[in-house]
Amino acid sequence: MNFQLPEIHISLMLPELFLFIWALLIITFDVVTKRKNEHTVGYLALLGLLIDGAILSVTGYGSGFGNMFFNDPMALFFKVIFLGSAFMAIASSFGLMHQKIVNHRGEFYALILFSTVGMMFLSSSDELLSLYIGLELTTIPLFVLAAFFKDDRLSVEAGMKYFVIGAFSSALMLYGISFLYGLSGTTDLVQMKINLAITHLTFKDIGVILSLAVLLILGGIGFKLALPPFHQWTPDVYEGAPTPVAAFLSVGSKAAGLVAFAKIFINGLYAFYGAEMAPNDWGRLVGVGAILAMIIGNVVAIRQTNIKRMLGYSSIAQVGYIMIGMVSMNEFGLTSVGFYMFTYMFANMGAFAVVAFFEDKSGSCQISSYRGLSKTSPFLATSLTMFLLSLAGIPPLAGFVAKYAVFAAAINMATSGVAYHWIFWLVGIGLLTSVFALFYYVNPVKQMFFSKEDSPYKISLSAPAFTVVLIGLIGIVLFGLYPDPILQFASQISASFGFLPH
Amino acid sequence: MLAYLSLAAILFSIGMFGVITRRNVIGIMMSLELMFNAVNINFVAFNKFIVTDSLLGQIFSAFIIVVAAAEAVVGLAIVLLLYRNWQGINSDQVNVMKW
Amino acid sequence: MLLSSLIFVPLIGMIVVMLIPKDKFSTIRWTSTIFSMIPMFTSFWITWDYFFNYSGSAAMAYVEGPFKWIPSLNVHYFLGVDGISVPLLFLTGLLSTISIVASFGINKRVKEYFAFFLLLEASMMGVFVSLDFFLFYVFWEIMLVPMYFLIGIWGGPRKEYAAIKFFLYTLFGSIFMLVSILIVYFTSQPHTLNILTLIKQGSALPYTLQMVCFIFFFISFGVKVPIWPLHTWLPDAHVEAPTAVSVILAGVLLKMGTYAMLRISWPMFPKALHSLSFWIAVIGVIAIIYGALVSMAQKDLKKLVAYSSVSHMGYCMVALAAYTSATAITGCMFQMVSHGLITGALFLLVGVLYDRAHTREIAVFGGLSSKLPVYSGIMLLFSMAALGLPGMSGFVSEFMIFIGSFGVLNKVLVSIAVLGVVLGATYMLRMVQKVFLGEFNLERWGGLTDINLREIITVAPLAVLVIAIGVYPKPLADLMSATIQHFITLVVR
Amino acid sequence: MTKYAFLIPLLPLLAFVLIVFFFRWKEKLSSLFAIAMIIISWVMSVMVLLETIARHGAPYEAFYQFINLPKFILEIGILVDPLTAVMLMVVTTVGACVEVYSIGYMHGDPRFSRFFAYLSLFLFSMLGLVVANNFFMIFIFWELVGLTSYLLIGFWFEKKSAADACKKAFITTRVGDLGFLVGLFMMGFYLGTFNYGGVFEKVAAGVVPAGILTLMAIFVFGGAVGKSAQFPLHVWLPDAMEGPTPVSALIHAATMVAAGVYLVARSITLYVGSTEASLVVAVIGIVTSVMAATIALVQNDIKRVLAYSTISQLGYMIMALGLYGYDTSLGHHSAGFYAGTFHLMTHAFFKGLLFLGAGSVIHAVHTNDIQDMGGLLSKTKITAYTFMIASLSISGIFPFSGFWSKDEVIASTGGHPIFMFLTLVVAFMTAFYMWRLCFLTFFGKPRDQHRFEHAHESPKVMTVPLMILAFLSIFAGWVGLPWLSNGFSSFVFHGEAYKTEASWLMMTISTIVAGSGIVVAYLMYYKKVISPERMMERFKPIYTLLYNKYYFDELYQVGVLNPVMAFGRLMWKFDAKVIDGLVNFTGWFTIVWADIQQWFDKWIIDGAVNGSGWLVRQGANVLKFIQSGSMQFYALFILTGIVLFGIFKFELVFISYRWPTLSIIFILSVVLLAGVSRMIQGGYETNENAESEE
Repeated sequence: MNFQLPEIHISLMLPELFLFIWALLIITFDVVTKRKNEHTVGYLALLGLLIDGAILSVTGYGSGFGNMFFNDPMALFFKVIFLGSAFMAIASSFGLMHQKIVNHRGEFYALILFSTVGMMFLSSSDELLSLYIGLELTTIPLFVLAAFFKDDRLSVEAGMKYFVIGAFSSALMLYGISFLYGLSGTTDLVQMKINLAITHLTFKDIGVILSLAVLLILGGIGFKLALPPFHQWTPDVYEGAPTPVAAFLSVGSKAAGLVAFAKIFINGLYAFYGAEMAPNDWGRLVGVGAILAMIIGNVVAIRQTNIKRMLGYSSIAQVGYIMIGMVSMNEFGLTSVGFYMFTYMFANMGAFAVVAFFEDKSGSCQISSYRGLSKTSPFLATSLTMFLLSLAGIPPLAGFVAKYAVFAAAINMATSGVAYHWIFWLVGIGLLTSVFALFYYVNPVKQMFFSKEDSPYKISLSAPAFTVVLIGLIGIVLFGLYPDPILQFASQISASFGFLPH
Repeated sequence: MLAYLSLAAILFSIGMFGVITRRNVIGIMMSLELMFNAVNINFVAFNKFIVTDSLLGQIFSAFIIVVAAAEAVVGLAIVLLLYRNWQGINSDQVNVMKW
Repeated sequence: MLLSSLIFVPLIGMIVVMLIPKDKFSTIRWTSTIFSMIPMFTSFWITWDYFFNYSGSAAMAYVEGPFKWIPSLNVHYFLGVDGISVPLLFLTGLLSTISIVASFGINKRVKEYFAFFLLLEASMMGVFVSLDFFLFYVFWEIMLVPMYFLIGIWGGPRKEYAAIKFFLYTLFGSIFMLVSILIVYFTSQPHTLNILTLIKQGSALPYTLQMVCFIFFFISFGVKVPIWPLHTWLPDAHVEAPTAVSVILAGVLLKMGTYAMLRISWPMFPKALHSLSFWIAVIGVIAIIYGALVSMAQKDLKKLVAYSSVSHMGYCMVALAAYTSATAITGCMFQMVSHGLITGALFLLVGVLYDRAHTREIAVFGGLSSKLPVYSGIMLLFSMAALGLPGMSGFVSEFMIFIGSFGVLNKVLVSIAVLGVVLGATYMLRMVQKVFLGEFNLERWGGLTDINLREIITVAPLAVLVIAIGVYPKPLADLMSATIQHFITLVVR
Repeated sequence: MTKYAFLIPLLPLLAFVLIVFFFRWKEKLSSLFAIAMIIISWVMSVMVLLETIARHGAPYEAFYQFINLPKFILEIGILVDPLTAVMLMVVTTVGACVEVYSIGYMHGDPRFSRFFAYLSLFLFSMLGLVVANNFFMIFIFWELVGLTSYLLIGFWFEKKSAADACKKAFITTRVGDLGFLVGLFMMGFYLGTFNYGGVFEKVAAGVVPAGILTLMAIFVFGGAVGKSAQFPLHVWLPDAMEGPTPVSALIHAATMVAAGVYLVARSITLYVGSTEASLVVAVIGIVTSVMAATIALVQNDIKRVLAYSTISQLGYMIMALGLYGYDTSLGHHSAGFYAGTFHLMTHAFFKGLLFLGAGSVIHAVHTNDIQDMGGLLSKTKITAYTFMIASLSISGIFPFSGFWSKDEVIASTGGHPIFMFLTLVVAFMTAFYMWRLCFLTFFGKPRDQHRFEHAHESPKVMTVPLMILAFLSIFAGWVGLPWLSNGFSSFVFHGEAYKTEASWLMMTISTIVAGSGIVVAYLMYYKKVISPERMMERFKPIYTLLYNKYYFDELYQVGVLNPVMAFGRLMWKFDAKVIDGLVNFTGWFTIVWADIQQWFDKWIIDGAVNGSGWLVRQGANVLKFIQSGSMQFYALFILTGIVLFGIFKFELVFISYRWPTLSIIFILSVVLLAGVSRMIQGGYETNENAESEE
């Protein structure tokens, strides 16, 4: 037992630290100024995120705290997504400040920022302990945010459900992690991979325990991802939670889950992926999950009448598509996942933002209440249409390129050998269900455009709201027509892992 | 060591059972704590018997205790809200949103 | 630049139209007319120039690119045309402008209508000129969106159903195409999405893989054509769509399916084609007979024309099955062009009648010849063209298809297909008789007015072309002969 | 002049175009222009004929390429040989007469100009057909003839009968064209060319196997059957008289029906090459002839009688041509070809005359029914006399032109006793019914006094053409006098010229037969020695059968039209319901599936499955249960998931590339699509319900 103080490299953690401090400042500011101006805090939070983005851009790669904190392209890429989704969530929540949240504005924003910090921390950790901490730091503020409307039964119910299921699944995951720790003797992911391979070669009979660990961890992360069969909280929580929070959940939290998944399963358990490791092969399990996700998400969404629930189911389905990219673990798989998540951020945040503005004005989330919106608020209607079409994967919007990339990765893997032919099933079901998906995605479009009478609501957008919608639109159009920079950036993720086939 | 692991497994199972069957939300939270503690036992046992050259497992369990406490705080707050809105903390009531 | 302008001028037009204030109807109309006329004249010029300078060889003309577009996905911006695509470009340019002029009567949400229409034109042009799979797919899909809105907003009583049905069917087909594209992409060495390169390599693929890809492509293109069991979107979409959109649907969209078969799946998977050609012919023959029989039972004028499209595209499928015969393939191209012209005109004319009478039911009319002589004359002309009367383009194409496929396919099968000629005459004449001949109901239809000048202007070019091709088809055949020769060498590998 | 023969068809086309686009509003100009054009054509035809005679029948050919494909060249061209020259002459002559006649007949019609436009188009088509130099081109004009006949028969489209008749004519002939088309495909496939010269050369050289040649010849003959109204496609011709009478004259005399005979004559080489095909042709010819003649015996409509007489005469020609092919293929010498073409020519003149005369009569009394006429001789002298000249000619009375040609037809049956007998029977019947017509129309007492009073002779423009045609009816046949060494037979021939010889015996027999026919008619309808009513009573069943034209129309209605229409409706139903069928199946399937679920899980009690749902809706209902809203249930579900995943160890078997699987995918995808479309349809139809359910 010889201790050696590791190099710290605190500058690597600068964005997280800054954001943390900024969040604290916001709470303080809110208390100090006695909540005079309803929007000041919000603008401050946005400012903080912008500054943080600037800091992020100058933070380099490298590792600190004895490999517990590790900045790699993946971390950087996903941090951009976290910041972006937090920015859009905050910007689209200005309408709430007006009526529903009067007394806790500072906390609201600060909690979002805290959660963002947790996500960023999570994406930088290369070690199970810090990963767990990051995950919890992400989740706990979200419990609170989900239940933020204290007098609204639905919101409280959402918070309660989210809390119970979240804690339950995190316990499951911890249990799994403890087995991994026991099998490998370390929590460092890279070291763990090596140790596990050695133990596996030495003792053939650890398979059962390992399988158990994999299953339990899958359960824990599947909760974050809303991957069936761990998905059921999603629609309920989305429906009950404040709309911007639901948006943030659907993008930020999901991206965090993806990072954790990539870290543990791809970086850590990669050796146990593949045909030769059939008993411990987690790829097919995830594949089945993805299939369930696409079927359940797309089919159930068809019957929804509440647009937030519909988007909830749609997000379940989207996870299915993302997971297709994840299980096709070639050089392109992670790239496509990264790119998918990136475009998904724009489209989904945009769609939720529009829903939020509409809800602020009309108080309704029913799809039928969107009737005739294209005549009174053409910009909003057109934007929502484009977001939904992007989610459905219609070219030339970014969602299409993302889907294309995911399926390309999958087919590349599937054609690479007979052992991977099962991936064809994923592709087939993914594509088929994407046809079903179109049906519910165009349902609001139909209401907005095809109806004869005018909508009773005329929605004028405030500046931040307009910004959010515009960012979303630019994102899906620009990265649909010119996705190359992002794809290049995303391709560094798998390059940084460096051990994938081909 | 097997004994420790078995204990942990039993505790964990009891916790899971409790989460699924308890009707009282407080009971559910207690069951959750049981599950966390089972994990802690696991970590400590592994640290004691297998990975003897570092204290990582014990540190991990310390962190878990802290996080679990934080979670309990948030959880109890939400339970309070629940009580305020439903005048009760029966988990079966909380199913307004479904389908 | 020429080919790019075909795509981008309508797009610019769309943006310009969107910037015009929405109550300036006539400005919007004329702006979009001008922006659709530019590509029309460009496509005319391309046809002219191609005929004199490039038609001697099968090489792609006016090639642009390949420029790198998305290097990470190996996607390029690559355009070019040959003898197969030039006539269809011509058709697209012409029909788009005609349709836009024909939709001057639209006065509900005018701005959106024309913006969508220009987007539609751009995507159709894109499909016919792109030589990169990704690009091709993108245009193929983009087109669905304006089409969905055009049917859904400006359509008839069951518009929503028709629109979503069209959308879902085509999307359903497209996913098969996507899978095949990716499979082909990853089996090529080095990986490429260049259609021309893939065609060269395609025949080297293993038989089973060819089969898979071929069938997948066949389904996806077949939905557009539409081949027989996948045709049920067509009557709904055609009937519910506004007139001009029906014209585009019948005139251009259906051709995209057969065009894609000629361009992509046929030369790329020759082995699969050899084994399946008989079944393709069977599907074609079924479509011919089935479409004709169903048209015969129709009570709605537009539905009759719609089902006749199923029948007419069946001829194309028969010709495509007889892929070794240059005559049949030329006939197929002729049929595509002539069906575009004839059916387009028929839809326009049905629209003219509908605008006045507000009904399309065959049974309520009768004896219109006496009150609307010019209209009836023009309608009669196109009906005759549709049933394959010599001297008009439909005859030339049908004749070539039959004579080409007779030597290659099962002779009994082709003879059955010839029955379609009689059935075609039957349903067309039945319609003409019920609507235009017989006694005129003066009380009910006394107020009908004859076709006006704008409407005549929209159908006149079509009539001229139909007769011109029917009387002197040689230039059109020469235009594509080299390409088709090359095509034959590709499919017979 | 022959070089410019292509102008002969083009001039009427010019007339058509100019009238339609420019002269439409000026009736006088339209009609005069059309007539001027056809007269110029006629002049040119005469010159072409003379030049051809001067060339001793050497053919002249010129063409341009219509379309050229690697293995195939389609061309458009002209071929002037004796047959063509004669036909040009006949068509333009009759055409010119008819057009002039129409000025009078159509006077006052609201669509006067249009009528002349159509007539010009009709003549253009027919002349084009005649000058064609290949089978492809003949087919083009063949169809155009069909179109224009459609327009002309349906000229008075307000009448339902006219509208029906024109459709019937077009579709019936189209059925025949189907055969022609298939014959063409075979020609194209086996011979690789459509040019007359090329085809005949190759056929003569024996390129084609005998069976194929027979099939080809029969298919080509199918076209002639349709156009020349041969059995069993003769039903359209009698109805075609719904058109204006000049049109009937044109159709029956020179244009449409002549086209079929012309086609057979033109492609006679095919029949010479195939004994069986010729036999078919000959048999169809004689059957048609007898059948039509018998029907004509009892009809009361003047134009209908004439129509059946046309069918009968056409059967003659066809039979003659068929017998020629039969005899020649067996190496015998035959007059058939010469007889057929000769009769075609003479028939054109006297049948044209008959129809124009009938038109004149109708113009006078405004009825078609001969029962309402009688004694018109005194009122309409020119019409009556010319009509009777034509009747004598068609009956084959010396020395009218019909005599000479009919004589040759009978001569061509030499060596075939049955044919000869039937031919003579037909000749007898022809004489009988023609003169029945004459006696009932022009002689005796007027049976409808009112009509008789108002009857009047037609104007000059109508009678002059009658007289011209009467002249031709008498003398046109003289070009084929058996004593002429350079007569018709040495001009129009196939292979080697037929040496005509006057067979006195034949002439005598045929004259006696024809004469006896006239005498019987005279006895029955003029002298009333034999009562027609008694005959009618005695042979009641036969009379009814004949009067109803052997029930062909009804047979086709019941046997062909109704089934096709019913089938079409069935198909449409199928189209609408195929989806339903598939969907019902999937619905049934999902219900079963849901039952299993029910058994599997006791919580599903009701609501989830009530049998109404479809695939997706059912699936959604099951999922509805899963999404129960209880968080503890969610936790349980998570656990269950983990356990199930644990159990999930079996290998997924991916489809191997085999193609039964693929076809299953194809079918499944169709089913799925159907299901989806059905579902969304249901969604739209029950949208209101669905929303109120929630």
